[in-house]
Amino acid sequence: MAKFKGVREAFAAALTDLAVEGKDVYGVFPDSLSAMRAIAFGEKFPERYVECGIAEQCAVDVAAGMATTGAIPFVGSYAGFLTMRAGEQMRTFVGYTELNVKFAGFNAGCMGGEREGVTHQFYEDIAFVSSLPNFKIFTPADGNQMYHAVKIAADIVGPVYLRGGSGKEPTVFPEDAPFSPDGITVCKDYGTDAVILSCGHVLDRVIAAADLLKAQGINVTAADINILYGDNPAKILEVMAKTNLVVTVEDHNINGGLGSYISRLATENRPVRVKRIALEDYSESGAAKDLGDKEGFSPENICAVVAKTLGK
Amino acid sequence: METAALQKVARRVRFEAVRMIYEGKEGHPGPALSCADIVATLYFDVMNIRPDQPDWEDRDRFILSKGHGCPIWYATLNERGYNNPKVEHFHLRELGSIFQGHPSMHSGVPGIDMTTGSLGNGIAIGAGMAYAAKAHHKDYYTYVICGDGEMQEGVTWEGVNMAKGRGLDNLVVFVDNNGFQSYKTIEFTIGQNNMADRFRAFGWHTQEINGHDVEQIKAAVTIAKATSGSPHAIICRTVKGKGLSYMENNNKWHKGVPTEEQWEITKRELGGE
Amino acid sequence: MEVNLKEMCRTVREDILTMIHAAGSGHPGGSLSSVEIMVALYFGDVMKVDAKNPDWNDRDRFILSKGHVAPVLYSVLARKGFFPVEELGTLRKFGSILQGHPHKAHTPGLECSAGSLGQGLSVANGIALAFKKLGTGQRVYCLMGDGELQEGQIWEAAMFAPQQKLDNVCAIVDYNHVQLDGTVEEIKSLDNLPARWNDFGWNVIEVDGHDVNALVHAFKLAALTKDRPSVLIAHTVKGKGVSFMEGDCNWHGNCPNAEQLAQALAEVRGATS
Amino acid sequence: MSVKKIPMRDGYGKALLELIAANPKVIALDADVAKSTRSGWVKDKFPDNFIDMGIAEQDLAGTAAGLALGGMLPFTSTYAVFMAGRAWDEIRTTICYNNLNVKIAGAHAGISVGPDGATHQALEDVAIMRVLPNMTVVCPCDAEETRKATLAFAKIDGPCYVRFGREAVPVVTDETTPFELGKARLCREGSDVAIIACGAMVYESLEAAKVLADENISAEVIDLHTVKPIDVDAVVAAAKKCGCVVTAEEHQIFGGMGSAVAECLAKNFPAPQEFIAIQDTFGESGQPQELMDAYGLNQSSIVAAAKKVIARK
Repeated sequence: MAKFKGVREAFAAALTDLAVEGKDVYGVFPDSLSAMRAIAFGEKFPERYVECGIAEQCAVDVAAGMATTGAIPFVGSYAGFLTMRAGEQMRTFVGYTELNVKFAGFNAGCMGGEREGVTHQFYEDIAFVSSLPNFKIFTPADGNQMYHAVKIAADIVGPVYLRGGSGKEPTVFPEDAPFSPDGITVCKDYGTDAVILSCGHVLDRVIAAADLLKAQGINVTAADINILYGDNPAKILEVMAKTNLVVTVEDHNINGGLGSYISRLATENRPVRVKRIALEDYSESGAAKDLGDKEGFSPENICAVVAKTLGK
Repeated sequence: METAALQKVARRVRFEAVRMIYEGKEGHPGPALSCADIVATLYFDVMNIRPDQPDWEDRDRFILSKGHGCPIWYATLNERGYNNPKVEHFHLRELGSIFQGHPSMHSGVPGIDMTTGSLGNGIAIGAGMAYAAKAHHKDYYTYVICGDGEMQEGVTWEGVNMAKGRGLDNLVVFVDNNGFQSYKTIEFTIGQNNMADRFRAFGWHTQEINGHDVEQIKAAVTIAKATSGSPHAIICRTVKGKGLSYMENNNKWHKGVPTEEQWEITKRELGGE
Repeated sequence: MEVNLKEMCRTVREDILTMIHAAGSGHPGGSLSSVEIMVALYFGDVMKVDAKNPDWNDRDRFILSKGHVAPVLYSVLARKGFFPVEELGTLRKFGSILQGHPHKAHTPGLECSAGSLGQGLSVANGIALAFKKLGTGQRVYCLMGDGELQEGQIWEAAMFAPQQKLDNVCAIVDYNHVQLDGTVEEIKSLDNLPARWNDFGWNVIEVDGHDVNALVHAFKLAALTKDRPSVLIAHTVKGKGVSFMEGDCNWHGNCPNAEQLAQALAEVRGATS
Repeated sequence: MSVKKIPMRDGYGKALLELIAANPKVIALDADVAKSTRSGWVKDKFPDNFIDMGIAEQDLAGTAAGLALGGMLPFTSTYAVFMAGRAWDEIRTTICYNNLNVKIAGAHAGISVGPDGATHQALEDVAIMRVLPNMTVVCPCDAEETRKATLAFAKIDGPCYVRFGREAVPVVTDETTPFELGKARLCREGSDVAIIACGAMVYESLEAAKVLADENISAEVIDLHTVKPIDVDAVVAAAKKCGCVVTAEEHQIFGGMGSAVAECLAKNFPAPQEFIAIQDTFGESGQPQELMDAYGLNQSSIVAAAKKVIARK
């Protein structure tokens, strides 16, 4: 297994390992090879490196065309340039056609794009992809999870969207922890005063919040949601069934992401209060930690929201 | 196939295309008729295909980028033997019919290599197929028919750039240059109608022909196949609604259904042998 | 106030290097290649702007399409007096008026946010069209990178401006031949670039993008051209002025360390061109 | 009994003519489908206030942004599937991030587009637009409400999106019906179940309420035309009063009006909810009403959902 650190290198490492294993995978890049940390992949497998230039719609179309021949193309770029610039191509030529194309969208969230500023931070992607039938959405929390997610994506026949941040996110999962097929991994199980659900690279903050709350005598369950809008949310519902307060934390717009998904699961199955911590406006340039704290993802703020909502 | 026989096929698929629109009561006859000779020549002379084995992996690929012209594609596939038994009534655009308003590769029509309908994407998708052919060491060709209106979509030029950059000489693109788009003429909309200059400027091997002359279509493909190193554009001067006196160069037939009276004219002008 | 243009170019280069070093990240290569273009526009008596009144209604407009070269724009705006030069030290920091990619609401003198490539020319066309409709004589300038010409939207916009006879648009291509992943020729060739623009209906002016006086002259020529938009194809060198950055794609988005900064500043200050 | 039917897009075209007659800075842009969106009416009557951008949706959005920056008031229109799908990056980064005064109309939205098939049926556009800060999203119920929404857009500063279908749909409002952006409209009072609808589903919901009344079930019907910003007070009040909610929309189940209501309920007043929407699948060709029936977007499915959700109380 190739060595890696963070979600981007994990993506490139998994892609390289898949090619080494003899899978007919390709990396389709709209001038994003180095941003995807995939230069070594391109050098090792030049014929599997498909350069499309700064032309995201073209890249998605090219991947669709390749997939009709049995190839397994991975389109790697920034989350928004794929979902926003080439959204219609993802919808009509990959979703509707049910073609076997995989997408890896990075710089997701304000912490994913950090100092680049809003044009390179993407917090709308899940809202869009979740509205596309036939797509699966994977939101690995760290590099180790991303590596497994890419390998699993390659084995699934059909479109998969993988969401990743900057590559500098903290590692939370052990190397060999599987990418949960249930869409949920309980990380802390202190009690059922509240359930805090996390999506992607805010997981370390959610876990820290659970510990802080425990010290205050509030016992919560903290879990990572790694598959959104999956076929079988039974395990997620099981965890939600134990509590009267669910808090969601995600580096995505407050509309259309994890919080929206969980709200719908709640009203459709067992109505329970859902408090969403997410972005309500465009963010700005800055270091990831500062931005995360400002946008309400600090363990202290998560903690305060839970305590306040519980009236404690 | 002999020229006379090809012309006969083109006439028959024209009639069938208009018939399915007449029976289905909706569709785009003008854009279908302008590319009839190209589609017929590709399926009956040029392409290496097996109608009884539509998924044969070494087949030449075809994309109708101007998906709204699909009645001509449906009629040609039917005529070529892709549907077994042959389809009598297409039920175009009706609920439950395999013949969708814009072609779908999953609706059940044998021989549809790619879903289309959203304009501008055919060249980039064709480039993907052509790239995969090279990567898999296959020698099939990918043929694309584009409308001239969809040259206004930026993604067209992204695909043009990509195919040139990767040297995809196994990609052949026909531009059905009938001079009209949905609303008005190409010149009205963007001022110029110089498709060939643009493809040349982007580095493509470019030819200009009469898109209703099957001999010229055949010859252009032969020349394209003999030229390596860059993708091929064949700019076809065509007439929107070609073959029906009441439709030719009348853009009201971009979308429309013949009246009973016009259907009688259609039968006279295109029916029979 | 008479400004020594070459002196100003040196100052702007120093600003770019210093602020990217202080920020810890940024895009020096493309910023350095655009220095003379930006200095000619803002200090060469080309654009009508009022630094004391950034929202002056009658000002000419500048749209930065290649948003990642914000440092060169920030430096020129600061030196022109739109905001204090000291602000340059806050680039990309939390709470700064100088976002990593420019945003209209944050920075005085900025007309539009940028950073998602390929969109600027459409915006410039829209502003120019509004000026035509409102009967004002203002001009609109738009700086693009060569790499972003791979975005299809650029070619959509390139078709629109000639159709609308937008002679108040002047586009500039910073033709430095290098993009993020390598040279433009490797990624997707742009050969025949002047012919491509010409075939889309533009008045094409080729110019040495590091000769600030030639640039000023070219902008004046463009302003005299009636009934069609102009594009300056400015031949430049990525990373211009710093020997170890010139022509190297690794300096597209990389930050010089202290030692590299010292050497770069010495080279820039020593330049006599 | 025959119901009067008018396509919503007629309301859009009418409003544009009214706006331009009053303000010459209003300008309509279209991407080669002006006849369909009714912006063609502007072309016929006020040719100087109309621009055909050709088949180039991204350029359409970018040019509109520039026109707004230059002091005009642009109203852009094309098919919703191309507007939202192909020009999303431009709408997000150039229009919404700059909070530019660009108005956007997505025509041919929903599955009732009919025979053109799935490539032309926009079922995701509300999700796409709702997630953008600064954006107002309206899904009117008939031609008159479309007209009023379009007129209302001209009165607020900032990006707005209105979606409408292709077919002639029943008229449920008239010139005197009140309309305010961001304020849900109570169409029928009830106490057993609240049916919150938008677009053409408002009419279906009203019909469903009549059927339910025959079975002694009292249904409240709310026209939630403004999906964003959502009228929290109205949604919560209805849920409190009735104890359960059915949402009905001609859009994918994920991300649309139903999701917005779910977010609102889960946050403020958790209550059982059933979703009438497209169930995470693409459409197909067919006649509009056939498709609405086949995909469960009609009064009988609303009736069934109402009974189901009442049982969950």
